[in-house]
Amino acid sequence: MKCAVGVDLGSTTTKAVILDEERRVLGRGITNSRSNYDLAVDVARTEAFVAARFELLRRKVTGVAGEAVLDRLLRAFRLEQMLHQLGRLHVLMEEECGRAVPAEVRKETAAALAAIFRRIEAEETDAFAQPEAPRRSDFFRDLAGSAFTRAAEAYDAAAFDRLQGLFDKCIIRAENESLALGFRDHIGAALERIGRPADIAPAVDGAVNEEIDDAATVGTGYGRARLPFPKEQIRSEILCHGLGAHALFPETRTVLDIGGQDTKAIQVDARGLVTSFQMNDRCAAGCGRYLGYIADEMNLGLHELGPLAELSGRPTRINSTCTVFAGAELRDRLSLGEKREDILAGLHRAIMLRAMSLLARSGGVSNEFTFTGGVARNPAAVRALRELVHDSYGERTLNISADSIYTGALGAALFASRTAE
Amino acid sequence: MTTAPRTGTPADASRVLTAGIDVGSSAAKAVVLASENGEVTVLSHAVVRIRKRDIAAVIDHAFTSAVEEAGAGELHYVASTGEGEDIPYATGHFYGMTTHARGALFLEPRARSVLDVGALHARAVAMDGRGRVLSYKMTSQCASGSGQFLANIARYLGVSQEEIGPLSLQSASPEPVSSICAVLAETDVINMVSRGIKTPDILRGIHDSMAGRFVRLLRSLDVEGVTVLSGGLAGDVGLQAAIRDALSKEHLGKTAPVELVTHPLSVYAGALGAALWGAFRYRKLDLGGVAWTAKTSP
Amino acid sequence: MRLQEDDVSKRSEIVDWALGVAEDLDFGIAREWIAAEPGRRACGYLPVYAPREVILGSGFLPVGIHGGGEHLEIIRGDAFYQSYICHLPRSVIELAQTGRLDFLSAVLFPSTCDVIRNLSGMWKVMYPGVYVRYLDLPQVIAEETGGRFWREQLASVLDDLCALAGRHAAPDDLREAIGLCNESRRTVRELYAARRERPWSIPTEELYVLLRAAETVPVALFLEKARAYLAAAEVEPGPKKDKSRVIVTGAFCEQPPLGLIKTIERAGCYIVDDDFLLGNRFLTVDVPCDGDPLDQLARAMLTGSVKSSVLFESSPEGKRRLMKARVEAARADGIIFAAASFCDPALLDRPMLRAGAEADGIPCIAFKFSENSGQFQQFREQAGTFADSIKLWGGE
Amino acid sequence: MRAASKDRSMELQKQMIADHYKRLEEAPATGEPVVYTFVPGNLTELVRSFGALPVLPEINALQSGMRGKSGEYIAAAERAGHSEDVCTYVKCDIGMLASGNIGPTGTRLPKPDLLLLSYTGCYTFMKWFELLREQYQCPIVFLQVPYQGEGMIAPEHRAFVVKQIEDDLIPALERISSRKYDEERLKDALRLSASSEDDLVAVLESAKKRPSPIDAYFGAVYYVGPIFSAFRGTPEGREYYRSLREEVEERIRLGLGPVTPEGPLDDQKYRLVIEGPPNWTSFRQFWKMFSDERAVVVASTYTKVGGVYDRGFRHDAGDPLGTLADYCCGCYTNLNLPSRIDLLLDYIREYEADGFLINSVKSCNSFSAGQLLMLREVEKRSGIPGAFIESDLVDPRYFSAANIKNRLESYLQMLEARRAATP
Repeated sequence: MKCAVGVDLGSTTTKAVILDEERRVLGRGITNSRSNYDLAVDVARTEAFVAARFELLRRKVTGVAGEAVLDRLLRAFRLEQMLHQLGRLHVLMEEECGRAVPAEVRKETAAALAAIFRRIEAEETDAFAQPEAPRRSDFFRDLAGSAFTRAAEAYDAAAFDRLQGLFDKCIIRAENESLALGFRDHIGAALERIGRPADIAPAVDGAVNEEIDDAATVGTGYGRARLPFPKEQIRSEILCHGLGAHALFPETRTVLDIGGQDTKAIQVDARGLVTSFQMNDRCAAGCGRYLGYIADEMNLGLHELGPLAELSGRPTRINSTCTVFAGAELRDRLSLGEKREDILAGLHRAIMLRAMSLLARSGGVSNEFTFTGGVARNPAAVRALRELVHDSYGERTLNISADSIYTGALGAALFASRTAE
Repeated sequence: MTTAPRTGTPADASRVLTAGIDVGSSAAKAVVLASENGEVTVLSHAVVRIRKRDIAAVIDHAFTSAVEEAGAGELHYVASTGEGEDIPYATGHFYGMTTHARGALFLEPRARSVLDVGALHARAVAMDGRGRVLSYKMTSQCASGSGQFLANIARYLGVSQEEIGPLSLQSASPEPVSSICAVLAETDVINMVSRGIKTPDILRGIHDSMAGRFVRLLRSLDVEGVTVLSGGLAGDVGLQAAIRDALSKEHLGKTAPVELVTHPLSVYAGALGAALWGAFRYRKLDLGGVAWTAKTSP
Repeated sequence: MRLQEDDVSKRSEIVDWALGVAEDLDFGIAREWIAAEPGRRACGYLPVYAPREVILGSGFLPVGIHGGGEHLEIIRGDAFYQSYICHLPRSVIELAQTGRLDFLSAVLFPSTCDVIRNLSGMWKVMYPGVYVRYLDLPQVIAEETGGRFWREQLASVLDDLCALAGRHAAPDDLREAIGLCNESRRTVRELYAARRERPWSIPTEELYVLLRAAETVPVALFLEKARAYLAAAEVEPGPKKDKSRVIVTGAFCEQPPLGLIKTIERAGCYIVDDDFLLGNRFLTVDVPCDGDPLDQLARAMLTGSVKSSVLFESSPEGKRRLMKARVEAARADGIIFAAASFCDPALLDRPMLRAGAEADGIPCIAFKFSENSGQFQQFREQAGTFADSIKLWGGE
Repeated sequence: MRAASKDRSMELQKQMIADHYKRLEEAPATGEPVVYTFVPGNLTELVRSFGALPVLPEINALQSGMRGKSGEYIAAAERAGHSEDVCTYVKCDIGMLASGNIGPTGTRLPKPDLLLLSYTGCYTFMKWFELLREQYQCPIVFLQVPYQGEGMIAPEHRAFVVKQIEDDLIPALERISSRKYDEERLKDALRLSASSEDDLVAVLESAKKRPSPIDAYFGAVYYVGPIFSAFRGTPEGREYYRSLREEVEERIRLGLGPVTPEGPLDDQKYRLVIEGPPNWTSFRQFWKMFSDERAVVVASTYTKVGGVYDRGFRHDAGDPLGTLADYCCGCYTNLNLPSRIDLLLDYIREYEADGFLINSVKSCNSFSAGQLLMLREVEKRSGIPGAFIESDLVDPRYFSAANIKNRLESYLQMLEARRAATP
């Protein structure tokens, strides 16, 4: 089948969206942009095509088999991918251990590594065994990172620092290798793992062989200039976010997108065409990365921040929105005995205050309003935004889609599907 | 711990024991000094990293370990500096630039300025031959070029704090960092990696951009002669080299180029300065008695 | 003895009252005053100087708009200004956009700088219902040119306001207003003199909130509170501390957060002279109540206005000599140049003033703040180091 | 053929400037008095009628910016205690002074015999000359020029300026030149001014044609050079504008567009109106961003800072001092915000622009404070979206090419999408 692909190469994450001929979303893929854009694009596309094939599979077997079976297959597939990556990371760290770790502690370090990776693999397999999959990060770096740190804490400080050092060194290498993570690479093993249920096995084999032809691709986002596409296949992220938000919520007239290092306020008309926009300049204060620093500072996953802030009774007033100072301010206030959740709530509000002035500059919130970008997944950020918009513009419909992080890529895919015609 | 009432005079009044406690944003440092007819000896020094722990506890830890190592049963003056304003057992507080100037002068008598670089601040202080602050300049409320920023990049590159300096020294062709904002600069760095720039060149690029800022600070003070690098980043040999290069390139100093020196105790410059000023005040105000005795410690 | 306790409690009462008024972003007292009688109106003015006499003389309550301070959260205001423009106009617009200035039927924008000048045009666009007037202060001091020009300005403002109030401009109303303003300026001078003599008994954070309150309440009410405060400060002097005496200058338009004033005085300094809210003592002389009041006001402006960054310095030595004169008058040990970030008047003047001061061997430091600065560590370090050096080397 | 015809006026301008700076260098020897003054409200005809030579610090500053010198000059001024927050023209000028006062053509600039402040539509000018007075210890004449706060020149304000010219300026010029005020010489100069002004307006308004034969921003900053600086009311000035007008009329005849640094721009995709001064340190790079997208500027407000001639004002020999007063009060940054908004709206309509863009410079609050409201008002009243970009006059640290390019591209793609959607 013919399909259109949109790629959004952001400063922290890279997203891909695939549309079928009816411009229905066939698959989405995301990865952290890491330090190799071409690779990031490949990974995101691969992920999107994996999702696309699962979607095709789903369309085939609905009626024949239940959703549950497919979900299980998908989780099995993710597990296979994860184990594959962990295996590679382990190898890299063993090599580095042999190279960098002083001889006298090399053996014990290697042993510790083996034990830690055994433990992580066990954890992953157990997690798979659970009926419910917990909400977790999309990125191998985060998943492996938190699991590794948890396991490494069992060792004394010196060993811990050594292990953590090895991890920091090798994770970037692991990320920058192109590993075989495609549908065809792991679907077989995944199918075995769930015991080849008769009601989907044939369909799966079908899906493996199904041809998907990406007729047209359009790229956008912070790094779009680096995409190996001709000029006419590149669109400004402003236009893509406008069109994408319009596709998700046709009544939208205002779009706020908070990405890793830029914030955009966009006004669109009834056709999804951008009528005005504002974006931050020169300084990343109040952007998504800000929360990244806070998460690092607190040793939390990015996705854990919001829920914690939600517990706050009275948010602290935060002064500096300089991303790098955020960590310091957090420490100061903690030492003053302020509650973690109150400070976090304050930080979320501070970010949204910055966004509010961009919104106002772009023309305010006169009508239905859509919040997109990575930060839109954060409940505390959404709450702060909801309050502020209500206070300054009155009752407004605020749309947030679970897939809002894909809005730019969706817009790009829509542009692609137009050029395809 | 509480301040003891000043009772009697110590056995040997000519020998004054003082402690200096310097509380920074990432670590607390403490020193104990003995000064006797003009002779100053460093009896002990201790540094404890804060690492998300209760600061008061960290301070006590640094102070008590310094005192124990010095084997000091009593102190005539406990001087705080940096964030240490509220230490209950401190006799007096001196502000950061006052103490870094004095401490730097103690470590390097030829010094007429000090460059104090910490996790979140950088400041240049010019002083006279007695450690009196003549002028200063500090970076603004933006973390660009701060130690924290360097630490984040290093973490991303998988380089440990200790490795930063040595790696940076290996750089053949440093890669300039353009952005003003630390976060945007971080993206620059990510792009560098994607363009296959070597880690040493990236680190040196950052060191150079930091050095550029610091030298501009020094330049704005028109400093001459010798400057001491103090604060948390004083030990970073890559940064030292970058600053030396920048100093020679910028032709700082009207007669001879400004010379950057470091000292194994550079990290303690603030604490040393506080302890020295403590002794100075103890004599100037003729306080007599002791400010603190081991009996009153926890 | 009893009396003394009363005075002590009286003093803290006054300070609490002043703090409440100074931080009241809804201008409650001004609103009450208007509501008290039908037909009452208020006329706002921005820093630095506006002729309160003319406002009072046309029956309006003068209300100084000195920004939203540290407690106002800026949501709409930032949308009107780029990052490189000072903070005051953002918070002023925030106040207006949140309806907090809707009780003003007129607003005057003096020629303090281009930002406030352009704000007058923005006001015309955004609030067509309000009387908006840009007021060019006289920059040339000859009677024939500057004098005539300023008199024309005053006359037209007076006529416009009177027309707005549906009354005729009466010289006697204006004379009465002049008398009241003379009285108020004398009291401000007294307060400053008292602090200069006994800075330990009149902390600047108290003096400041009292004068900040004065900007938005009827003159009589201010006079009552100020006199009571002076009396109380006499009786209850407070402990004298070993601190250095400093002049804080450069904060005449956008006002420093109270926390900054406290920080400076807690870091070992007594502020013995400043230019906060400079408009309230912009005229250094009493304006004669006889003769033609507008002539008198114009003449006082030409001959008796304080040296400041908003008026052209006609004397070639003026900038170089100014700080030495102020230091001697206040018997200060040093100068803190505290300017609002991106404040053209203060920051463009600073190199001239500082060069002059340092040529006379006066210790100086300089930093920038904004009305909503929340972290004072940098200021504490600098003021503290300044105080340290005077503490350690004082008397040399 | 195009190159040749283009060159003539450029050559003339080059020559005029070279001669002028040469003459300035020799002034201390020849004894010709030197008057420093600013572009807006400059009284060139009057100054020259006393045989004095004008020096315009802003022009020197922007030239330093274009020659890549401003960075070091600004750094020098900031080392001397000037804040990073304030106008970079001032710091560039003071830094240049500290570095030997070598002008744009490599010749040394003479000390002023008089600092003539004849415009107060920019607050910074007042401080600039207070600062220069500290350096030069020379007399200042300060003419207060009332702002058009009420959107018009009040008769008493006009009279106020005339009186200052009579009482303060003319005597001062007589002192430094030891010449008597000669009204006939002034009138002759004013006649020359008026004719150059006619030609300039014809050139600027040629942008109403399609394709536009000129770029009314990047190109026009060169066109206004002579009339905004030392050459208004001079024969060589008039000569320049005559030949410039001929060249432009020739281009109209041939249906040609302007020649940009990237070559001719005949096929024009977007017609834009621009508010605010350009960035000088990356001037060509900035221009290229527009020409790459085939965008031509058809009208700009910056080319009116030295006089809003296209709204009808001409220097009038019939009322020499009155016309000078009107001129001072009438310059663009002396107009209040509502008037500036109206002017932008008129330009968008008269020049049939597809869009408008505000280049907001950090240095100049006189321009920049309020531009975000202007943006909103013009969008609301014209129904055309605007773009907003931030840079600076001569501070290389404040030109972020990537950001500006991204904004401009997004904006033009947006205009294109709207155009495609609305038949």
